[in-house]
Amino acid sequence: MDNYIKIEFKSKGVNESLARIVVAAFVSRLDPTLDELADIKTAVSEAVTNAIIHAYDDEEGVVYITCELNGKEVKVIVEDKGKGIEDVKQAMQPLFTTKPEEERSGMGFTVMETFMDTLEVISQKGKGTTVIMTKKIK
Amino acid sequence: MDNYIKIEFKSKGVNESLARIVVAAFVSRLDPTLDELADIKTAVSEAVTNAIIHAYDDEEGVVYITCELNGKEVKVIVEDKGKGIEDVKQAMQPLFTTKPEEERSGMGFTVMETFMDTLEVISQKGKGTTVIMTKKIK
Amino acid sequence: MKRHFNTLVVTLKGELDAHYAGFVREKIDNEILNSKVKNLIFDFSRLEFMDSSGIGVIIGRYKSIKAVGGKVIIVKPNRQIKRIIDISGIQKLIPVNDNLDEAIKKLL
Amino acid sequence: MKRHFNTLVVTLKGELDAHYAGFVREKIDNEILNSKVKNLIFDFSRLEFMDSSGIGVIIGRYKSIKAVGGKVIIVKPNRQIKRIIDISGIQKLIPVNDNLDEAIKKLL
Ligand SMILES: Nc1ncnc2c1ncn2[C@@H]1O[C@H](COP(=O)(O)OP(=O)(O)O)[C@@H](O)[C@H]1O
Ligand SMILES: Nc1ncnc2c1ncn2[C@@H]1O[C@H](COP(=O)(O)OP(=O)(O)O)[C@@H](O)[C@H]1O
Repeated sequence: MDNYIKIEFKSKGVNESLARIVVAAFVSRLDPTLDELADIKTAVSEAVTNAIIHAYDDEEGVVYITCELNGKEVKVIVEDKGKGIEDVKQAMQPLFTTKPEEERSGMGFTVMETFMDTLEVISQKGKGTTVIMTKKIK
Repeated sequence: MDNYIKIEFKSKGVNESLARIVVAAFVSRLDPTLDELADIKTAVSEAVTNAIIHAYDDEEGVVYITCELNGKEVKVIVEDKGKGIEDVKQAMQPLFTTKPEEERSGMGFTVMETFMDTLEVISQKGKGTTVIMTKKIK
Repeated sequence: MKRHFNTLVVTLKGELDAHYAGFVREKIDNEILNSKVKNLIFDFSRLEFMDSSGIGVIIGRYKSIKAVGGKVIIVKPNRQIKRIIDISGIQKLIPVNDNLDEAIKKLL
Repeated sequence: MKRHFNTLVVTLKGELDAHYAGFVREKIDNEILNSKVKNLIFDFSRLEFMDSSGIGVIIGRYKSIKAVGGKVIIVKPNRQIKRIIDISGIQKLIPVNDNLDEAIKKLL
Protein backbone atom coordinates (compact mmCIF):
# COMPACT_ATOMS: atom_id res chain seq x y z
CA MET A 1 0.00 0.00 0.00
CA ASP A 2 1.40 3.40 -0.96
CA ASN A 3 -0.20 5.49 1.71
CA TYR A 4 -3.09 5.39 4.13
CA ILE A 5 -4.92 7.44 6.69
CA LYS A 6 -7.12 6.25 9.53
CA ILE A 7 -9.56 8.47 11.30
CA GLU A 8 -11.81 7.92 14.25
CA PHE A 9 -14.49 10.24 15.60
CA LYS A 10 -17.74 10.38 17.56
CA SER A 11 -20.95 9.49 15.77
CA LYS A 12 -22.16 13.08 15.69
CA GLY A 13 -23.83 14.62 12.68
CA VAL A 14 -21.45 17.55 12.79
CA ASN A 15 -18.62 15.14 11.93
CA GLU A 16 -20.09 14.08 8.58
CA SER A 17 -18.56 17.02 6.76
CA LEU A 18 -15.21 16.37 8.44
CA ALA A 19 -15.13 12.82 7.05
CA ARG A 20 -15.72 14.18 3.56
CA ILE A 21 -13.02 16.83 3.91
CA VAL A 22 -10.40 14.37 5.15
CA VAL A 23 -11.02 11.74 2.50
CA ALA A 24 -11.18 14.35 -0.27
CA ALA A 25 -7.92 15.96 0.87
CA PHE A 26 -6.22 12.59 1.03
CA VAL A 27 -7.50 11.31 -2.32
CA SER A 28 -6.79 14.57 -4.12
CA ARG A 29 -3.12 13.68 -4.37
CA LEU A 30 -4.00 11.04 -6.97
CA ASP A 31 -5.08 13.98 -9.10
CA PRO A 32 -8.67 12.80 -9.62
CA THR A 33 -11.10 14.70 -11.82
CA LEU A 34 -13.63 16.86 -9.99
CA ASP A 35 -16.29 14.26 -10.84
CA GLU A 36 -14.24 11.39 -9.42
CA LEU A 37 -13.58 13.36 -6.26
CA ALA A 38 -17.26 14.24 -5.92
CA ASP A 39 -18.18 10.56 -6.36
CA ILE A 40 -15.87 9.48 -3.56
CA LYS A 41 -16.99 12.29 -1.26
CA THR A 42 -20.62 11.35 -1.83
CA ALA A 43 -20.07 7.64 -1.19
CA VAL A 44 -18.16 8.42 2.01
CA SER A 45 -20.92 10.75 3.11
CA GLU A 46 -23.51 7.98 2.67
CA ALA A 47 -21.51 5.38 4.60
CA VAL A 48 -20.67 7.75 7.44
CA THR A 49 -24.24 9.01 7.66
CA ASN A 50 -25.44 5.41 8.00
CA ALA A 51 -22.96 4.75 10.80
CA ILE A 52 -24.14 7.85 12.64
CA ILE A 53 -27.88 7.51 12.02
CA HIS A 54 -28.54 3.78 11.85
CA ALA A 55 -25.73 2.03 13.69
CA TYR A 56 -25.98 3.92 16.97
CA ASP A 57 -29.53 5.31 16.75
CA ASP A 58 -29.47 8.15 19.21
CA GLU A 59 -26.67 6.84 21.37
CA GLU A 60 -23.11 7.96 20.92
CA GLY A 61 -20.65 5.61 19.31
CA VAL A 62 -17.45 5.79 17.35
CA VAL A 63 -16.98 5.75 13.57
CA TYR A 64 -13.74 4.54 11.99
CA ILE A 65 -12.58 5.35 8.48
CA THR A 66 -9.54 3.96 6.72
CA CYS A 67 -8.54 5.32 3.35
CA GLU A 68 -5.81 3.54 1.39
CA LEU A 69 -4.11 4.46 -1.86
CA ASN A 70 -2.73 1.64 -3.98
CA GLY A 71 -1.37 2.97 -7.23
CA LYS A 72 -4.41 4.59 -8.81
CA GLU A 73 -6.90 2.75 -6.61
CA VAL A 74 -8.66 4.31 -3.64
CA LYS A 75 -10.05 2.02 -0.95
CA VAL A 76 -12.32 3.44 1.74
CA ILE A 77 -13.41 1.39 4.74
CA VAL A 78 -16.11 2.81 7.02
CA GLU A 79 -16.69 0.87 10.20
CA ASP A 80 -18.96 1.11 13.21
CA LYS A 81 -19.50 -1.00 16.34
CA GLY A 82 -23.23 -0.41 16.30
CA LYS A 83 -26.29 -2.58 16.07
CA GLY A 84 -25.49 -4.21 12.73
CA ILE A 85 -27.76 -5.08 9.82
CA GLU A 86 -29.92 -8.19 10.01
CA ASP A 87 -30.45 -8.68 6.28
CA VAL A 88 -27.72 -6.98 4.26
CA LYS A 89 -29.19 -7.98 0.90
CA GLN A 90 -32.50 -6.37 1.77
CA ALA A 91 -30.81 -3.29 3.20
CA MET A 92 -28.99 -2.76 -0.08
CA GLN A 93 -32.19 -2.68 -2.16
CA PRO A 94 -32.94 0.77 -3.58
CA LEU A 95 -35.56 2.62 -1.52
CA PHE A 96 -35.34 0.20 1.42
CA THR A 97 -35.08 2.11 4.68
CA THR A 98 -35.89 1.37 8.30
CA LYS A 99 -36.18 5.09 9.10
CA PRO A 100 -38.85 6.50 6.76
CA GLU A 101 -40.09 8.64 9.67
CA GLU A 102 -36.76 10.52 9.54
CA GLU A 103 -37.22 10.93 5.79
CA ARG A 104 -34.35 8.63 4.90
CA SER A 105 -34.69 7.87 1.21
CA GLY A 106 -33.27 4.34 1.25
CA MET A 107 -30.85 5.34 -1.50
CA GLY A 108 -27.61 5.31 0.53
CA PHE A 109 -26.26 1.95 -0.57
CA THR A 110 -27.46 2.54 -4.13
CA VAL A 111 -25.47 5.78 -4.27
CA MET A 112 -22.35 4.05 -2.91
CA GLU A 113 -22.71 1.28 -5.50
CA THR A 114 -23.25 3.69 -8.37
CA PHE A 115 -20.45 6.11 -7.50
CA MET A 116 -17.77 3.57 -6.60
CA ASP A 117 -16.37 0.61 -8.59
CA THR A 118 -16.92 -1.97 -5.86
CA LEU A 119 -18.95 -2.10 -2.65
CA GLU A 120 -18.86 -4.76 0.03
CA VAL A 121 -20.95 -4.68 3.21
CA ILE A 122 -20.09 -6.92 6.13
CA SER A 123 -22.36 -6.80 9.14
CA GLN A 124 -23.14 -8.80 12.22
CA LYS A 125 -26.15 -8.16 14.42
CA GLY A 126 -25.14 -6.43 17.63
CA LYS A 127 -21.51 -6.22 16.55
CA GLY A 128 -21.40 -3.57 13.88
CA THR A 129 -21.02 -2.91 10.18
CA THR A 130 -18.07 -2.52 7.83
CA VAL A 131 -18.46 -0.96 4.40
CA ILE A 132 -15.58 -1.44 1.97
CA MET A 133 -15.55 0.57 -1.23
CA THR A 134 -12.96 0.93 -3.99
CA LYS A 135 -12.61 3.18 -6.99
CA LYS A 136 -9.89 3.46 -9.63
CA ILE A 137 -8.86 6.97 -10.57
CA LYS A 138 -8.52 7.13 -14.37
CA MET B 1 -14.96 15.89 26.16
CA ASP B 2 -17.38 17.36 23.64
CA ASN B 3 -15.90 15.89 20.51
CA TYR B 4 -12.67 14.38 19.27
CA ILE B 5 -10.99 13.05 16.16
CA LYS B 6 -8.07 10.67 15.92
CA ILE B 7 -6.01 10.31 12.80
CA GLU B 8 -3.17 8.02 11.91
CA PHE B 9 -0.96 8.14 8.80
CA LYS B 10 2.43 7.21 7.42
CA SER B 11 5.39 9.48 8.23
CA LYS B 12 5.55 10.88 4.70
CA GLY B 13 6.17 14.52 3.97
CA VAL B 14 3.17 14.61 1.68
CA ASN B 15 0.96 13.98 4.74
CA GLU B 16 2.00 17.17 6.54
CA SER B 17 -0.55 19.26 4.71
CA LEU B 18 -3.22 16.65 5.40
CA ALA B 19 -2.65 16.92 9.15
CA ARG B 20 -3.10 20.68 8.95
CA ILE B 21 -6.28 20.40 6.88
CA VAL B 22 -7.87 17.87 9.24
CA VAL B 23 -7.12 19.76 12.44
CA ALA B 24 -8.17 23.07 10.91
CA ALA B 25 -11.46 21.61 9.67
CA PHE B 26 -12.16 20.08 13.05
CA VAL B 27 -11.25 23.15 15.11
CA SER B 28 -13.10 25.54 12.82
CA ARG B 29 -16.42 24.56 14.40
CA LEU B 30 -15.38 26.45 17.56
CA ASP B 31 -15.52 29.52 15.33
CA PRO B 32 -11.93 30.62 15.91
CA THR B 33 -10.53 33.84 14.44
CA LEU B 34 -8.33 33.42 11.36
CA ASP B 35 -5.31 34.16 13.54
CA GLU B 36 -6.24 31.52 16.11
CA LEU B 37 -6.79 28.96 13.36
CA ALA B 38 -3.46 29.86 11.74
CA ASP B 39 -1.72 29.50 15.12
CA ILE B 40 -3.08 26.00 15.62
CA LYS B 41 -2.32 24.95 12.04
CA THR B 42 1.25 26.16 12.42
CA ALA B 43 1.82 24.40 15.74
CA VAL B 44 0.41 21.16 14.33
CA SER B 45 2.62 21.51 11.29
CA GLU B 46 5.71 21.82 13.51
CA ALA B 47 4.86 18.81 15.64
CA VAL B 48 3.97 16.61 12.66
CA THR B 49 7.09 17.69 10.76
CA ASN B 50 9.21 16.69 13.74
CA ALA B 51 7.57 13.28 13.89
CA ILE B 52 8.24 12.75 10.20
CA ILE B 53 11.75 14.21 10.02
CA HIS B 54 13.31 13.51 13.41
CA ALA B 55 11.45 10.56 14.91
CA TYR B 56 11.82 8.14 12.03
CA ASP B 57 14.77 9.65 10.16
CA ASP B 58 14.44 8.15 6.71
CA GLU B 59 12.53 5.07 7.74
CA GLU B 60 8.81 4.85 7.51
CA GLY B 61 6.76 5.05 10.69
CA VAL B 62 3.32 6.06 11.78
CA VAL B 63 2.15 9.41 13.16
CA TYR B 64 -0.90 9.68 15.42
CA ILE B 65 -2.88 12.85 16.05
CA THR B 66 -5.71 13.28 18.50
CA CYS B 67 -7.66 16.51 18.54
CA GLU B 68 -10.13 17.11 21.35
CA LEU B 69 -12.59 19.91 21.90
CA ASN B 70 -13.58 20.73 25.48
CA GLY B 71 -15.83 23.76 25.57
CA LYS B 72 -13.68 26.46 24.04
CA GLU B 73 -10.42 24.57 24.55
CA VAL B 74 -8.60 22.72 21.79
CA LYS B 75 -6.18 19.97 22.76
CA VAL B 76 -3.91 18.48 20.10
CA ILE B 77 -1.78 15.42 20.80
CA VAL B 78 0.86 14.43 18.22
CA GLU B 79 2.51 11.10 18.84
CA ASP B 80 5.17 8.96 17.19
CA LYS B 81 6.82 5.63 18.02
CA GLY B 82 10.20 6.82 16.77
CA LYS B 83 13.61 7.22 18.30
CA GLY B 84 12.63 9.65 21.05
CA ILE B 85 14.45 12.68 22.43
CA GLU B 86 17.33 12.19 24.84
CA ASP B 87 17.27 15.65 26.43
CA VAL B 88 13.87 17.28 26.05
CA LYS B 89 14.88 20.48 27.80
CA GLN B 90 17.76 21.01 25.41
CA ALA B 91 15.63 20.11 22.39
CA MET B 92 13.14 22.80 23.35
CA GLN B 93 15.76 25.57 23.37
CA PRO B 94 15.31 28.05 20.53
CA LEU B 95 17.71 27.36 17.63
CA PHE B 96 18.68 23.92 18.94
CA THR B 97 18.56 21.37 16.15
CA THR B 98 20.22 18.02 15.45
CA LYS B 99 19.68 18.43 11.71
CA PRO B 100 21.41 21.66 10.69
CA GLU B 101 22.56 19.91 7.50
CA GLU B 102 18.92 19.67 6.44
CA GLU B 103 18.53 23.37 7.22
CA ARG B 104 16.23 22.80 10.17
CA SER B 105 16.05 26.07 12.04
CA GLY B 106 15.63 24.68 15.55
CA MET B 107 12.54 26.86 15.99
CA GLY B 108 9.86 24.15 15.93
CA PHE B 109 9.23 23.86 19.66
CA THR B 110 9.55 27.62 20.07
CA VAL B 111 6.81 28.13 17.49
CA MET B 112 4.57 25.58 19.23
CA GLU B 113 5.14 27.28 22.59
CA THR B 114 4.47 30.75 21.21
CA PHE B 115 1.37 29.89 19.19
CA MET B 116 -0.35 27.65 21.75
CA ASP B 117 -1.28 28.29 25.39
CA THR B 118 0.42 25.21 26.78
CA LEU B 119 2.98 22.73 25.45
CA GLU B 120 4.08 19.48 27.03
CA VAL B 121 6.65 17.13 25.51
CA ILE B 122 6.96 13.56 26.78
CA SER B 123 9.66 11.42 25.23
CA GLN B 124 11.50 8.21 25.90
CA LYS B 125 14.61 7.15 24.01
CA GLY B 126 13.81 4.41 21.55
CA LYS B 127 10.10 4.52 22.39
CA GLY B 128 8.84 7.70 20.84
CA THR B 129 7.59 11.20 21.54
CA THR B 130 4.25 12.70 22.52
CA VAL B 131 3.57 16.39 22.13
CA ILE B 132 0.49 17.76 23.94
CA MET B 133 -0.66 21.28 23.15
CA THR B 134 -3.72 23.24 24.22
CA LYS B 135 -5.22 26.54 23.21
CA LYS B 136 -8.35 28.35 24.33
CA ILE B 137 -10.41 29.91 21.59
CA LYS B 138 -11.50 33.37 22.77
CA MET C 1 -35.98 31.94 1.61
CA LYS C 2 -38.01 34.30 -0.50
CA ARG C 3 -41.66 34.51 -1.50
CA HIS C 4 -42.94 35.27 -5.01
CA PHE C 5 -46.70 35.40 -4.51
CA ASN C 6 -47.58 31.88 -3.39
CA THR C 7 -44.26 30.38 -4.50
CA LEU C 8 -41.55 29.84 -1.91
CA VAL C 9 -37.96 29.93 -3.21
CA VAL C 10 -35.55 28.12 -0.91
CA THR C 11 -31.92 28.94 -1.70
CA LEU C 12 -29.57 26.46 -0.05
CA LYS C 13 -25.87 27.04 0.49
CA GLY C 14 -22.98 24.79 1.46
CA GLU C 15 -23.46 21.09 1.90
CA LEU C 16 -26.80 19.33 2.37
CA ASP C 17 -26.10 16.17 4.38
CA ALA C 18 -28.05 14.40 7.14
CA HIS C 19 -26.76 16.88 9.71
CA TYR C 20 -27.98 19.93 7.79
CA ALA C 21 -31.14 18.20 6.52
CA GLY C 22 -33.01 18.40 9.83
CA PHE C 23 -32.46 22.13 10.02
CA VAL C 24 -33.50 22.73 6.41
CA ARG C 25 -36.62 20.61 6.82
CA GLU C 26 -37.76 22.54 9.88
CA LYS C 27 -37.17 25.92 8.28
CA ILE C 28 -39.13 25.06 5.14
CA ASP C 29 -41.98 23.36 6.99
CA ASN C 30 -42.38 26.34 9.29
CA GLU C 31 -42.65 28.64 6.31
CA ILE C 32 -45.14 26.34 4.56
CA LEU C 33 -47.25 26.16 7.73
CA ASN C 34 -47.16 29.84 8.61
CA SER C 35 -47.84 31.44 5.26
CA LYS C 36 -49.88 30.47 2.26
CA VAL C 37 -47.27 28.64 0.25
CA LYS C 38 -48.53 26.69 -2.71
CA ASN C 39 -45.46 26.05 -4.83
CA LEU C 40 -41.87 25.40 -3.85
CA ILE C 41 -38.61 26.02 -5.71
CA PHE C 42 -35.39 24.47 -4.48
CA ASP C 43 -32.71 26.85 -5.72
CA PHE C 44 -29.54 24.76 -5.67
CA SER C 45 -27.35 27.27 -7.56
CA ARG C 46 -25.28 27.85 -4.43
CA LEU C 47 -25.43 24.34 -2.99
CA GLU C 48 -22.04 22.68 -3.33
CA PHE C 49 -22.82 19.16 -2.22
CA MET C 50 -25.80 16.94 -1.47
CA ASP C 51 -26.05 13.30 -0.48
CA SER C 52 -29.12 11.06 -0.36
CA SER C 53 -30.30 12.86 2.78
CA GLY C 54 -31.21 15.71 0.42
CA ILE C 55 -33.41 13.37 -1.58
CA GLY C 56 -35.36 12.69 1.61
CA VAL C 57 -35.80 16.43 2.16
CA ILE C 58 -37.00 16.99 -1.41
CA ILE C 59 -39.45 14.08 -1.43
CA GLY C 60 -40.84 15.04 1.99
CA ARG C 61 -41.58 18.61 0.82
CA TYR C 62 -42.91 17.32 -2.52
CA LYS C 63 -45.51 15.27 -0.67
CA SER C 64 -46.85 18.15 1.40
CA ILE C 65 -46.85 20.57 -1.55
CA LYS C 66 -48.61 18.03 -3.73
CA ALA C 67 -51.23 17.61 -0.98
CA VAL C 68 -52.24 21.27 -1.43
CA GLY C 69 -52.20 20.97 -5.22
CA GLY C 70 -48.90 22.84 -5.67
CA LYS C 71 -45.77 22.20 -7.67
CA VAL C 72 -42.09 21.72 -6.86
CA ILE C 73 -39.19 22.68 -9.15
CA ILE C 74 -35.47 22.15 -8.64
CA VAL C 75 -33.20 24.85 -10.06
CA LYS C 76 -29.53 24.66 -11.03
CA PRO C 77 -28.15 21.58 -9.32
CA ASN C 78 -24.41 21.14 -9.92
CA ARG C 79 -23.10 17.97 -11.58
CA GLN C 80 -22.68 16.04 -8.34
CA ILE C 81 -26.18 16.92 -7.15
CA LYS C 82 -27.61 16.19 -10.61
CA ARG C 83 -26.21 12.68 -10.39
CA ILE C 84 -27.83 12.09 -7.01
CA ILE C 85 -31.13 13.35 -8.38
CA ASP C 86 -30.81 11.08 -11.43
CA ILE C 87 -30.07 8.00 -9.34
CA SER C 88 -33.04 8.66 -7.08
CA GLY C 89 -35.50 8.96 -9.96
CA ILE C 90 -37.18 12.05 -8.48
CA GLN C 91 -36.69 13.94 -11.75
CA LYS C 92 -39.68 11.94 -12.96
CA LEU C 93 -41.84 13.77 -10.41
CA ILE C 94 -40.03 17.07 -10.05
CA PRO C 95 -38.80 19.13 -13.02
CA VAL C 96 -35.18 20.29 -12.98
CA ASN C 97 -34.65 23.75 -14.43
CA ASP C 98 -31.52 25.73 -15.21
CA ASN C 99 -32.95 29.18 -14.70
CA LEU C 100 -34.58 30.53 -11.54
CA ASP C 101 -36.60 33.29 -13.22
CA GLU C 102 -38.02 30.84 -15.72
CA ALA C 103 -38.92 28.47 -12.92
CA ILE C 104 -40.71 31.25 -11.04
CA LYS C 105 -42.60 32.29 -14.19
CA LYS C 106 -43.72 28.72 -14.79
CA LEU C 107 -45.40 28.67 -11.40
CA LEU C 108 -47.12 32.09 -11.60
CA MET D 1 11.25 32.80 -10.58
CA LYS D 2 12.13 35.97 -12.43
CA ARG D 3 15.36 37.90 -12.92
CA HIS D 4 15.72 41.67 -12.72
CA PHE D 5 19.35 42.24 -13.68
CA ASN D 6 21.28 40.47 -10.96
CA THR D 7 18.32 40.19 -8.60
CA LEU D 8 16.36 36.94 -8.47
CA VAL D 9 12.68 37.22 -7.48
CA VAL D 10 11.28 33.95 -6.13
CA THR D 11 7.48 33.95 -5.96
CA LEU D 12 6.20 31.13 -3.79
CA LYS D 13 2.66 29.81 -3.84
CA GLY D 14 0.69 27.52 -1.56
CA GLU D 15 2.15 26.21 1.65
CA LEU D 16 5.85 26.16 2.51
CA ASP D 17 6.37 23.23 4.88
CA ALA D 18 9.20 20.69 5.24
CA HIS D 19 7.84 18.68 2.35
CA TYR D 20 7.84 21.63 -0.06
CA ALA D 21 11.05 23.14 1.37
CA GLY D 22 13.42 20.65 -0.26
CA PHE D 23 11.96 21.37 -3.67
CA VAL D 24 12.11 25.14 -3.22
CA ARG D 25 15.70 24.99 -1.97
CA GLU D 26 16.85 23.01 -4.97
CA LYS D 27 15.14 25.29 -7.46
CA ILE D 28 16.63 28.44 -5.97
CA ASP D 29 20.11 27.00 -5.53
CA ASN D 30 20.19 25.82 -9.13
CA GLU D 31 19.30 29.29 -10.33
CA ILE D 32 21.91 30.91 -8.06
CA LEU D 33 24.55 28.49 -9.32
CA ASN D 34 23.72 28.70 -12.99
CA SER D 35 23.34 32.41 -13.47
CA LYS D 36 24.94 35.45 -11.95
CA VAL D 37 22.50 36.11 -9.12
CA LYS D 38 23.64 38.62 -6.56
CA ASN D 39 20.47 39.58 -4.70
CA LEU D 40 17.41 37.55 -3.78
CA ILE D 41 13.83 38.59 -3.14
CA PHE D 42 11.38 36.18 -1.54
CA ASP D 43 8.01 37.30 -2.84
CA PHE D 44 5.55 35.83 -0.34
CA SER D 45 2.49 37.71 -1.65
CA ARG D 46 0.96 34.44 -2.84
CA LEU D 47 2.27 32.16 -0.11
CA GLU D 48 -0.59 31.12 2.17
CA PHE D 49 1.26 29.30 4.91
CA MET D 50 4.77 28.77 6.18
CA ASP D 51 6.15 26.90 9.17
CA SER D 52 9.66 26.97 10.64
CA SER D 53 10.90 24.88 7.72
CA GLY D 54 10.58 28.09 5.70
CA ILE D 55 12.91 29.86 8.12
CA GLY D 56 15.53 27.23 7.32
CA VAL D 57 15.08 27.89 3.61
CA ILE D 58 15.40 31.65 4.06
CA ILE D 59 18.46 31.49 6.33
CA GLY D 60 20.20 28.98 4.03
CA ARG D 61 19.78 31.26 1.00
CA TYR D 62 20.70 34.31 3.06
CA LYS D 63 24.05 32.72 3.87
CA SER D 64 24.99 31.97 0.28
CA ILE D 65 23.81 35.38 -0.98
CA LYS D 66 25.72 37.13 1.78
CA ALA D 67 28.84 35.17 0.78
CA VAL D 68 28.76 36.89 -2.63
CA GLY D 69 28.08 40.29 -1.07
CA GLY D 70 24.41 40.35 -2.08
CA LYS D 71 21.20 41.21 -0.25
CA VAL D 72 17.99 39.37 0.58
CA ILE D 73 14.57 40.98 0.99
CA ILE D 74 11.26 39.39 1.98
CA VAL D 75 8.17 40.87 0.36
CA LYS D 76 4.54 40.76 1.53
CA PRO D 77 4.34 37.93 4.05
CA ASN D 78 0.79 37.39 5.36
CA ARG D 79 0.03 37.70 9.07
CA GLN D 80 0.76 34.05 9.85
CA ILE D 81 4.08 34.11 8.01
CA LYS D 82 4.95 37.48 9.56
CA ARG D 83 4.56 35.92 13.01
CA ILE D 84 6.90 33.05 12.13
CA ILE D 85 9.46 35.55 10.83
CA ASP D 86 9.15 37.64 14.00
CA ILE D 87 9.64 34.66 16.30
CA SER D 88 12.71 33.53 14.38
CA GLY D 89 14.39 36.91 14.64
CA ILE D 90 15.48 36.87 10.97
CA GLN D 91 13.92 40.26 10.39
CA LYS D 92 17.03 41.63 12.10
CA LEU D 93 19.09 40.33 9.16
CA ILE D 94 16.60 40.45 6.33
CA PRO D 95 14.36 43.46 5.64
CA VAL D 96 10.64 42.80 5.20
CA ASN D 97 9.00 44.98 2.59
CA ASP D 98 5.38 45.45 1.59
CA ASN D 99 5.96 46.31 -2.05
CA LEU D 100 7.76 44.20 -4.63
CA ASP D 101 8.66 47.06 -6.99
CA GLU D 102 10.15 49.07 -4.15
CA ALA D 103 12.15 46.03 -3.05
CA ILE D 104 13.50 45.55 -6.58
CA LYS D 105 14.40 49.25 -6.82
CA LYS D 106 16.28 49.09 -3.54
CA LEU D 107 18.52 46.40 -4.92
CA LEU D 108 19.24 47.99 -8.32
N1 LIG E 1 -24.09 1.17 9.52
C1 LIG E 1 -25.34 0.66 9.62
N2 LIG E 1 -25.77 0.11 10.78
C2 LIG E 1 -27.01 -0.41 10.90
N3 LIG E 1 -27.92 -0.41 9.91
C3 LIG E 1 -27.57 0.14 8.72
C4 LIG E 1 -26.28 0.69 8.52
N4 LIG E 1 -26.22 1.13 7.25
C5 LIG E 1 -27.41 0.85 6.68
N5 LIG E 1 -28.24 0.25 7.56
C6 LIG E 1 -29.61 -0.24 7.28
O1 LIG E 1 -29.78 -0.32 5.88
C7 LIG E 1 -30.89 0.47 5.45
C8 LIG E 1 -30.64 1.03 4.06
O2 LIG E 1 -29.56 1.94 4.08
P1 LIG E 1 -29.42 3.05 2.95
O3 LIG E 1 -29.51 2.40 1.61
O4 LIG E 1 -28.18 3.83 3.20
O5 LIG E 1 -30.70 3.97 3.10
P2 LIG E 1 -31.11 5.01 4.26
O6 LIG E 1 -29.91 5.44 5.01
O7 LIG E 1 -31.71 6.13 3.50
O8 LIG E 1 -32.10 4.29 5.15
C9 LIG E 1 -31.05 1.52 6.54
O9 LIG E 1 -32.34 2.03 6.59
C10 LIG E 1 -30.68 0.72 7.80
O10 LIG E 1 -31.76 -0.05 8.25
N1 LIG F 1 9.32 13.75 17.40
C1 LIG F 1 10.66 13.84 17.61
N2 LIG F 1 11.42 12.71 17.66
C2 LIG F 1 12.76 12.78 17.85
N3 LIG F 1 13.42 13.94 18.01
C3 LIG F 1 12.73 15.09 17.99
C4 LIG F 1 11.32 15.11 17.77
N4 LIG F 1 10.91 16.39 17.80
C5 LIG F 1 11.99 17.14 18.01
N5 LIG F 1 13.11 16.38 18.13
C6 LIG F 1 14.47 16.86 18.42
O1 LIG F 1 14.40 18.18 18.94
C7 LIG F 1 15.15 19.08 18.14
C8 LIG F 1 14.51 20.44 18.13
O2 LIG F 1 13.25 20.40 17.48
P1 LIG F 1 12.62 21.72 16.87
O3 LIG F 1 12.62 22.80 17.90
O4 LIG F 1 11.30 21.37 16.29
O5 LIG F 1 13.63 22.17 15.73
P2 LIG F 1 13.96 21.52 14.30
O6 LIG F 1 12.84 20.61 13.88
O7 LIG F 1 14.09 22.69 13.41
O8 LIG F 1 15.24 20.77 14.48
C9 LIG F 1 15.23 18.41 16.78
O9 LIG F 1 16.35 18.87 16.04
C10 LIG F 1 15.33 16.93 17.17
O10 LIG F 1 16.64 16.57 17.54
